[in-house]
Amino acid sequence: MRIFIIQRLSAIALVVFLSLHMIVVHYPPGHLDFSRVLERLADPFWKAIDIAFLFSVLLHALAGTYAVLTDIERVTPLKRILAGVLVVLGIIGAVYGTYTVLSFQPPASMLIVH
Amino acid sequence: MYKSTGFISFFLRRFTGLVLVLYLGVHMWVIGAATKGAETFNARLEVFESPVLKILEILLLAAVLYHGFDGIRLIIVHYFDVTDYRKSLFYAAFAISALLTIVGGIPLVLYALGTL
Amino acid sequence: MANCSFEGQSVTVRIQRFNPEVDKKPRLKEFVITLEPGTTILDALREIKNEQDGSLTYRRSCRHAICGSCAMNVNGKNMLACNQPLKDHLDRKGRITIRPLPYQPIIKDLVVDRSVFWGQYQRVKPWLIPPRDVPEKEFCMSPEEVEALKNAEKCIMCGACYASCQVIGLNKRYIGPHALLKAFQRILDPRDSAPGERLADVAGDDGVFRCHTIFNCIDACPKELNPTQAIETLRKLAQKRQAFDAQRRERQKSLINSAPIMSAERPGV
Amino acid sequence: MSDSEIITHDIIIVGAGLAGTWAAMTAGEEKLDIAVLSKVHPLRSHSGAAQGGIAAVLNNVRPVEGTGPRGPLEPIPPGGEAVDSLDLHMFDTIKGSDWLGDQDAIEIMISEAPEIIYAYEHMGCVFSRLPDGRIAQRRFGGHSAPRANYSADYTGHVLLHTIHEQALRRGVKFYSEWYCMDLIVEENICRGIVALDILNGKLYTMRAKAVMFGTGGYGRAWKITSNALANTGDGVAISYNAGVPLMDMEFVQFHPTGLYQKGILMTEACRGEGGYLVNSTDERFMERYAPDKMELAPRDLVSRAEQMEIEEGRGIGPDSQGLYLDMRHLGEQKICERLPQVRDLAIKFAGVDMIDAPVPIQPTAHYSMGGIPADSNGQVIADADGTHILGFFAAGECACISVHGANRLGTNSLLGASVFGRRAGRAMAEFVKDGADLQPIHDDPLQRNQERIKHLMDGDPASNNHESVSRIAEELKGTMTQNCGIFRDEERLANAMRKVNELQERYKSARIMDKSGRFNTDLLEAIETDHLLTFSEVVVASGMARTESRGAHYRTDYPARDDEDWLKHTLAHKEEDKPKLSYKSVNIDWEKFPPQERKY
Ligand SMILES: Cc1cc2nc3c(=O)[nH]c(=O)nc-3n(C[C@H](O)[C@H](O)[C@H](O)COP(=O)(O)OP(=O)(O)OC[C@H]3O[C@@H](n4cnc5c(N)ncnc54)[C@H](O)[C@@H]3O)c2cc1C
Ligand code: HEM
Ligand code: SF4
Ligand code: F3S
Ligand code: FES
Repeated sequence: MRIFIIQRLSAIALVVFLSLHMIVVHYPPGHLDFSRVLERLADPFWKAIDIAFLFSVLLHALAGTYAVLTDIERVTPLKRILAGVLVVLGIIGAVYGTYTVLSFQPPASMLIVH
Repeated sequence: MYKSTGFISFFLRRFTGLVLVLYLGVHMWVIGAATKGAETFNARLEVFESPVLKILEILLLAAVLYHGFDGIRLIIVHYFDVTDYRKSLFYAAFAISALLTIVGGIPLVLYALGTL
Repeated sequence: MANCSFEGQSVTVRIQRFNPEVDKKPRLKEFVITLEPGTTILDALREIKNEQDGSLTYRRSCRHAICGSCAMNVNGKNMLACNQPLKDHLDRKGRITIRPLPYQPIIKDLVVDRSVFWGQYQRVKPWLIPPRDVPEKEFCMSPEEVEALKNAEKCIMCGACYASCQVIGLNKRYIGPHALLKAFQRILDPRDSAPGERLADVAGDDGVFRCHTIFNCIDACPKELNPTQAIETLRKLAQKRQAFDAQRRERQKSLINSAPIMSAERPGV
Repeated sequence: MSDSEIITHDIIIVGAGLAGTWAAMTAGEEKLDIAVLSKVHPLRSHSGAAQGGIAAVLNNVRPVEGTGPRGPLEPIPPGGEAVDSLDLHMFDTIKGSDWLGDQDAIEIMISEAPEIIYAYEHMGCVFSRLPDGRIAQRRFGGHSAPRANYSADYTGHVLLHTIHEQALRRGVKFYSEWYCMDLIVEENICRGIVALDILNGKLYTMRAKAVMFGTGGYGRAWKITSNALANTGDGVAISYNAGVPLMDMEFVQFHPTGLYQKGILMTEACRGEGGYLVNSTDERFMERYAPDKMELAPRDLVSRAEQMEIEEGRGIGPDSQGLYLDMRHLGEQKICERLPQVRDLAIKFAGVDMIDAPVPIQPTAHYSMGGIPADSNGQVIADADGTHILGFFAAGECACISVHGANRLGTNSLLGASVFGRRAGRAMAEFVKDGADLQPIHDDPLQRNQERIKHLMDGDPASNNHESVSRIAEELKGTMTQNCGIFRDEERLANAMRKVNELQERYKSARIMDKSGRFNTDLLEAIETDHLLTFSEVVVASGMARTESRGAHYRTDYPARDDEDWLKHTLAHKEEDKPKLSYKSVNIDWEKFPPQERKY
């Protein structure tokens, strides 16, 4: 039940975030680079949104993977291990992703590029 | 496997879901380059800006769209008593995602052609 | 669909044969029969068994869609053999292909081992658990309460739904649409006194949340029942289990109080 | 096919229809070790096919005043005056039975009826209801008040599922898809049965302190029948072979409305709800046969009227053997609400939607009044004096407790199966608790049945002419329909007897095609055909002897009822391969319900 609810709630969140993401980031398709991303992410509000997006997509993706795998009968006995692995993956993903988002700072490196 | 529209929708949803998870991994790795500085980031991103991969991105777009609309369809079924319209709902989700894939695909193709 | 042009002519019935004691793997065998008007698929099987090959094995009893014995897979779809005119299922060349229900071990030819299917049926405790005190006469269920059961009591346990659900194909621990429909019937019945426990069970790992809304079960059901909607209802109720349970207790009190009470502990109740 | 394994239980019940399951559930309350055998999965038992309803006097509805016997019904308001009574139900049943029913048993059945209905309701049975929540009731043929309690038109289905579930709840052990082949009775004491595990073809001796048969009816001996393919009268034939007599076997009910050429039942509720019967000249012919009750006269009468119309050339269809059941005036809503299943059946099997066309029908073999003689506790008796066959019980359609006499009223049989199933369950539990013991078996029944199977597989070694079992069965059904059907006479019955004997002879050199042990339905059908032949002989012999017309047994050469000579039950014992007939008196309350002329 919990997985199911997580899956639906994150899905609803994703509808919003993903649409936003596609419209803002990827359209119109043009050359994408650090600076363009940075322009947007300079605003902490956008950072927050991206982090929320990241969390919901991770929840959704990992819950989804869990659902897909536990549907297979042979995996059922291993579901605790599987859940553990996925949670760890999730935490790594979340930390790494947050770190990524936060690293879009206008730091020295950027000044060097331009 | 028992063949039916139900199965097609289920299979596509699963398949696209898993493809998206894999993509998510790759995507995070690419963006993750930002932690190593703008240069690495741009370099890694550059790979994905190649025309071939841009065309492949259409498939990705199709996957996201289908998976998303199919997901919305399911959520509608959960909260409204609409099982009688199950076939129409599936066709609708499929049609909308196909349409949007085309709409969204054109700029991608143009872009790919442009950079060629 | 209806192809009347074969009436009076010979048609080909392809049947999957398999006896695991002697055969390595299933094979299709062709039989040719003459299509009489009004022949059902079951009639065709009977004719083949009586006239051509007595070893052809299938289950049947009532031959009018009420006992649930004869569900099988015809041209890839699950249905009852006894209420389907043969002519509706012939292809342009006058052929029909009959296989056993999928996802279950084959005992012989079209007979499958349903033990897991029945096991799931028993697992949801298909019986009503009446309250300790019952009225002297009937419980006066309201028309809305009867309506809410959605005719689930019509289910003949034919298994057409079960064997069409891909989740069953993947995982036999899944309770399955037939048993979840039964659970639904019990949970929604105001006379049942254990809806909370039932909801807890079907909300578990193998229950309603394992269903991926594939809808095959609705399409396969010969009784036009709707296991998917039943599952959706249970999913919603499972999320407010305690409240539902409390509400049921209240309702039951009023059901019993509206009529003279007697203790349930009498024989036959 | 060997392994002589022995299985032991306190009580073994053969048959998982309403009768068998009620018995199992009731005895199951006593913490005894109970097993139920069924040749089909219990939920596939034929009880589930019953459509119309189950009778009991509840007084929930009444006809709207001043609208006559076929007018609309309305709920009786709380405290309103009752229109129905136990006595009325009894009288209807006795009259329906043409006074051949045993009135003590009838009284028991009818007075336990309301309680049985409430028990079903409390166990979760989904009945159709009145707006205020009480159980709805409808009219049925031969009943003078609306007392058929129903669940749309799949009443038997919900009853069977309800009771099966409750038996599971009480931990009854079901041997599903086991076939009972033989009954072991020595010196009037029942010692067990021989059964075949259909799945792997193994034979077992099953011993028990008490054995009960609830094996259902024998309608499959007729060509046009409403009965399931499994209703081959196994229990009846097996008992007969084991030396138990059979009672009143000549009484076989033909239902007036089987689907034309298919025999599939269009429930009597069709007429109960107001349907008409019409012949080829568009006439409601029942006006001439039962001006008062019209279509709702009892079944024997209506079927005879139909057959008369057919024989006088007013039938419909290619062979003029059909008539019409016209439901159109009831309107779509009523049909869809009350008769959804039969509407669907007519669409599927006859291509007719009863909402806008009349349904072609014809009389169909439906119910077996005769069977294993038993008293009102299901205790089987061995002779006219009521000597018990110790440890052997029977209830349901296979039994002849004689509540239905010469003709059963619709909805009374689900009731009978339930009431007497329950009583038999109680009686068995008492019998076992009173110290009944497992009895030794001297004979070797296992061996006998192994040979029986082997013989069918190998055929007659002395002859190379191998008969086809299905052909024998077909010919039997043909002759029974033609010569032992609705109208009978000396000559037809003699023909039938000759044919049955010929077929019995031919059966000896029958050989089956499937030689495997696993799920061998070819073998089962062969054994079932053997059983058909066995009891058909008794039906014909009993019918030939009874030179009167009573209830469902109608002799054109003796068209009148003859209470002087024939107000008695027929008992048939197996003797040197010929049934030996004797007679048993009918239990009648001469004060209250003396025989009268039967007119509707
Ligand atoms: C189409 C139809 C409609 C009917 N409608 C009504 C109605 O509306 N109202 C009414 O009151 N009555 C109705 N009846 C009659 C009623 O259904 C039956 O009389 C009643 O159900 C019989 O119940 P039973 O328990 O005796 O036997 P069944 O339900 O027939 O059960 C027989 C059981 O015995 C088992 N069995 C038989 N032989 C063997 C064997 N050799 N070995 C192992 N197991 C065996 C079978 O598997 C089965 O479980 C109808 C009958 C028919 C045919
Ligand atoms: C608009 C966005 C999305 C919506 C509305 C959505 C909706 C859903 C829903 C409702 C399910 C549950 C299906 C089920 O239980 O049968 C699901 C499953 C899944 N989703 Fe998404 N999703 C979206 C985006 C994504 C993305 C971006 C990913 C990948 C990163 C993803 C990966 C998955 C996976 C792996 C599953 C499990 C597959 C399955 O159960 O069939 N989804 N999605
Ligand atoms: S729900 Fe329908 S398909 Fe499934 S077992 Fe019941 S009747 Fe058969
Ligand atoms: S087919 Fe299976 S997945 Fe759910 S909707 Fe039906 S049970
Ligand atoms: S034979 Fe009973 S459902 Fe088909």
